[in-house]
Amino acid sequence: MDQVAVTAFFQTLVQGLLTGGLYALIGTGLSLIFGVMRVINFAHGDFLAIGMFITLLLFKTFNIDPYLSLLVAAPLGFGLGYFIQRFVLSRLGDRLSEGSMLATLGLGLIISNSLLLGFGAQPQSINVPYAINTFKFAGVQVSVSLLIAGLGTVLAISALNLVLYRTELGRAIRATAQNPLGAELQGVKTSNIQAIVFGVGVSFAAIAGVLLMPLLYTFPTVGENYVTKAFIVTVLGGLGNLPGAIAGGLVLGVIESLGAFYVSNNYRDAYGLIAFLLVLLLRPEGLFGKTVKRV
Amino acid sequence: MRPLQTLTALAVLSLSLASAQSTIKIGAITSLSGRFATFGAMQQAGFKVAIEEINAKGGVNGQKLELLLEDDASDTNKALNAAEKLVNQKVPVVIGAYSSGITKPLSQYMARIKVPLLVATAIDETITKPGNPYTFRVNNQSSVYTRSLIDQLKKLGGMKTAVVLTSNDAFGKSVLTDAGKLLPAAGFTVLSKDTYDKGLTDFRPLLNRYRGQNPDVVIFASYEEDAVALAKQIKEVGLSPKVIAGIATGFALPDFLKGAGATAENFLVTMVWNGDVKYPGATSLYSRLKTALGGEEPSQHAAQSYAAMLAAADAIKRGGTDPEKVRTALESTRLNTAFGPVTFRDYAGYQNQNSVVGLITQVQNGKFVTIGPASAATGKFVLPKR
Amino acid sequence: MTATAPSTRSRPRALTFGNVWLSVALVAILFIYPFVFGKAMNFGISTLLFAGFAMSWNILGGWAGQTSLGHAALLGIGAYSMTLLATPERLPPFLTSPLAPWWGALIGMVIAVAVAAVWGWLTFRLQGSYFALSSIAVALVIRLVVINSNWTGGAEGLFMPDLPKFFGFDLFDRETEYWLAFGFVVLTLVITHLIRRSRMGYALQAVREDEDGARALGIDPARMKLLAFMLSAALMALGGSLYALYLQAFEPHTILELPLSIQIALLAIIGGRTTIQGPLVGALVLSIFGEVFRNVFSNANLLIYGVLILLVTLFAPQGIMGLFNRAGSKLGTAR
Amino acid sequence: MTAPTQFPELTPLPGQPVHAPSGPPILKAENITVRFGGVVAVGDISLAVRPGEILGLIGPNGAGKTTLFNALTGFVTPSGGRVTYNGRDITNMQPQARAKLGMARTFQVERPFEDLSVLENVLVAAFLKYRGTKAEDHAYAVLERVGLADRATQPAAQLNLARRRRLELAKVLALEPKVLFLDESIAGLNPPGQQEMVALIRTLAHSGLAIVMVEHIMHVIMSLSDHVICMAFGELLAEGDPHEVAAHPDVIRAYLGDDND
Repeated sequence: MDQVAVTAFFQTLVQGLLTGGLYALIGTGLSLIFGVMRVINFAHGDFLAIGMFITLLLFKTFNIDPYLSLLVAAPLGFGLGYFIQRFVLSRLGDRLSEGSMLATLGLGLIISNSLLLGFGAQPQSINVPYAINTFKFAGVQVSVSLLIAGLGTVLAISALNLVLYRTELGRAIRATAQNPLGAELQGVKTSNIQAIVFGVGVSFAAIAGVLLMPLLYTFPTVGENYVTKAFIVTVLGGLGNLPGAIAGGLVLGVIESLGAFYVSNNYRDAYGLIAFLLVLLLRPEGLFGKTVKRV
Repeated sequence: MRPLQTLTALAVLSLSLASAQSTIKIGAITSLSGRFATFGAMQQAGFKVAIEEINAKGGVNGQKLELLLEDDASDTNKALNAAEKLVNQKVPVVIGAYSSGITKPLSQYMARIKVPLLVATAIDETITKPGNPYTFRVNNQSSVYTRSLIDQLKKLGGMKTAVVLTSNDAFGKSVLTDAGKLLPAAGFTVLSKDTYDKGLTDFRPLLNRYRGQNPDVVIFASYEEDAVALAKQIKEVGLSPKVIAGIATGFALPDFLKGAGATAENFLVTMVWNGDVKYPGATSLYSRLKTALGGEEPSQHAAQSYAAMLAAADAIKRGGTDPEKVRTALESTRLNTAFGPVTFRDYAGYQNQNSVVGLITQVQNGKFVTIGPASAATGKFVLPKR
Repeated sequence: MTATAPSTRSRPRALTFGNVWLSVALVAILFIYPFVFGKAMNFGISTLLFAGFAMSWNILGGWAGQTSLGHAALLGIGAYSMTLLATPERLPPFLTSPLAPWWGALIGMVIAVAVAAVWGWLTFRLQGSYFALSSIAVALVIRLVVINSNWTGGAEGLFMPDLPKFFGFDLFDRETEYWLAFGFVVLTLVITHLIRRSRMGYALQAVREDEDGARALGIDPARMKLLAFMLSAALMALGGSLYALYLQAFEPHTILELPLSIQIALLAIIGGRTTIQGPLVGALVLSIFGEVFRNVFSNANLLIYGVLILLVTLFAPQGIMGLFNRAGSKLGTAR
Repeated sequence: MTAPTQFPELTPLPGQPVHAPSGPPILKAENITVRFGGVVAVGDISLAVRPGEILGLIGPNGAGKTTLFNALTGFVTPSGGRVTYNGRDITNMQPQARAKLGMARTFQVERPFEDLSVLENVLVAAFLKYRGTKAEDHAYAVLERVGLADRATQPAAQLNLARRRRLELAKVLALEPKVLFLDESIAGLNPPGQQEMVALIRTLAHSGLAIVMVEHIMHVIMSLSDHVICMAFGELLAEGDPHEVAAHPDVIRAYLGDDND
């Protein structure tokens, strides 16, 4: 393998890993929500779109740097998620799991069409000066914002892990995940925990939106593209399995990247979909799952 | 008409009140909402400007023109419902719709009920090839873009290799097949041909491969929203061929310039109309479209719709308001408009197709400058700084 | 405890065809539609077709309780099979002359049933949201194959060739298409009523309510879900062929997309998925609503659609028909 | 050894002679073991039941009775051992196939089809052997037999505990099984309800049904069972004639706990 081919390989691999990191961030939010509440959030892509539009709005009106708008988007996402679970989805009571699929479908339509009414349909993006400079390292050229996105992903996920495994709240969340009734008996207000978890899940989607904004463009129905990716990632990693979602995201990013580079780009989405189906059928607990089979 | 039918027809079919008989009604269908809403707004502006111009000159045969504009919400079924509603309101001709996917079923329906359809923006080859006697197209078919681009590349000379990346919708696929045929004929070796699916946002792996292949020319045909991502990622990946060419749709939108900013510099973009093109009345049309869009930059789709409305009015002037007569009148249209000449001819397997000159523009410090063909050019090709 | 002789005469009946009178009333309305709204045939045909799609979806989604978000693929199989087999240039090698559309439609149904059999066999071990997820993936894979294969017209899709007459009727005449669509709706309605009264109907409802409970009573859940899926697929393919006739030109981006699958599912769910007439009522209400407000609300149409879905899921899980039942109507439950 | 402790006074039941089971066992289970990961839920249990025989299965909570039940009825595949039905090996057979053969079971926690009416719940079962209105007639007859005929059109969700128990039994009877597994179908009923259920079970046994019963109410087990198996911690503790087993010191210790712990 001559020098050019090697760098091209690493270039594609690194980009695959970084894009995979973003897929992981989106997937982690979805997997967390499923893990604790067995709820598949079909509006997850639209929450990501909200993150993107918040960044767009702040940048266009107040000229706030996109990464600064993280400080606005993350809490706003959390608040929105908390509100939706606490006052909307919780009314589903014991019909939560299959009822939530339809409720979140409806929510997704509401969000995307409100954005359409508010911002219009045309694709918008932001021109941040540093967005196009690239970071060169041993021939591999990677855009700064993609690196920042990767960094952001690592920070967000490690923060989540810190909360989950080091804090009282984390223990309550894991208890609710394993056995809501048991947790309730131990004095854990599960309805509150579920709202917090949904909030965290949505804020993760919003964070991913903020990190994606400088890299790409947004339009109100952009959520559609990301929701299938988020499903693939969570299932690859095993529904409800957070480390699995991270690994699933990276695997998907690399498969798509290398697949497009070496095989063909025409069937690019197919690689992820086929992997998704195989895992769903052969190992529903996911490639890295050790949790009990959820069939 | 039996009272029951009039009442119910009104109740279900249209909420807009039947206007006074003094005006001539022209039907139009476009996507004022949904995915294609941006282009729908452009078409609406073009229609509005054309109708104002015609009515200012006394309308047609002494009667004012009235536009019945229906929104298809970027949905095929709604477009067919809209068409039926317009036909029931006795419009002699219908203009629309924006996208090929919606226009194709529409053209089949209009042919069945024998009312002429004037297509202004849909570029799919199959709309007029084989087409049908009732479908007329003002705008060009997609192969015009590819052929005019490749002719221009040949003229510029000094380029041997090319890669082509297109969206996997009808437009993208036809550009891919045309380029595959025309590039070798023009002396180019095609290093690779790829398509991508709607919603893909990460082109880096492909652009990496192209960087390795180091082509002289990179040709893109994109979905509306992907042009900006492509421009940014080309810079990011460090792909710098002699010429980067974007074919119409996403690249021909003013939003592309705004979104891509500096990364779009020196892009060649094919379109069929531009504000600075040397056609009579073009600059005045540009400013009128701009005001109609509330200060937004008009795209070629606005100009195309403007020309379509003029052609419809002209046909009604000569043929009256009976759909069949308007159809025969359309066949003998000889019009010169600020968008360019409008004549519907049958040639090379096409039927009722207006042959439009493909323009080549280059993005020079943030604006589209027409550099080809010579008759319409107002600027020169600039080699990008390496 | 004395076992009294079962008084067959007056005892309550479970095995009924469900609320037949409600169905007769709805069908009557659809029957007189062309005579009253003779000019609004496009609207009539598309409404009927979507009502048929929703009811076909409901056989799997409502009766077997398996929410599929990939039914557009089955609809596409019907449309593509009929059109490809009728287009001279695109005939498969073993065919010398183009097939009449009714044979094409029939073959489309057979293919759809075969696809459903494999698809169902693969995914029915999964429950609830798992199945919905896998149905999205399977439908997207089918879409990608159609887009990237030239035989199926790739991304440009297909134009409907000229077709022979159907018992003397021109298939492209809107009148004929209306009555074909009307027949499709009546067929799906009758089949749903038959299921309601049959062993299969009760087995499906048992599987929907509690798979293990059903197993204990000798019912094989996977087999029943498969049966429902294959029946639903056959009807979807039939409807798909009629839809192809109606559109006369279609491409993957119009009839194989995820939003279409979601729209069909939501029509049934908003109408009332565990009822017989729910999907039909849902399709009628939402189509009329969509058309009347098409120009008025523009983008808000889908927004209102979203709000409607949310409200139905939260407060009326049985959908519009559910409210109709709960209102203790004298007409009897629509179940 | 302290004096054998006396059981609480058995409520007198009409002294029906225990029916004499006859013929070869219809269902035989040999060394059934069920392991979940490291835990041995059921360790090497063998049993056989003949037509007309009632086999009582007793043991403290968590003894593995329901797991054994699930293994015998196919809801759990045993890690070891064999189950035969009329000599045919059905160890790995699916529950639905076993139901067709003539094995039926009730669930400890009732599982009515909530949305369906009482009659429809039983109708689902009746469809195993009957078609069309004959199935409905059969279902209605079974409802009358268990005394739920008056509630035929009521949705199952609205039944109280006792009636849900009867519905479970009705659904099972509608299958016209040859072997019947009853998982605590008497517990929680008021005394008259219990008497009726016991009488019904007795008539079923008389009609040649082989019955395997899990129950906690000692006097019911004692009066009904021809043979009793007592399990504790997944192991066989004692087996044999009901009164012998009831007096067996290990059984008493398992149930009532040791004097010194």
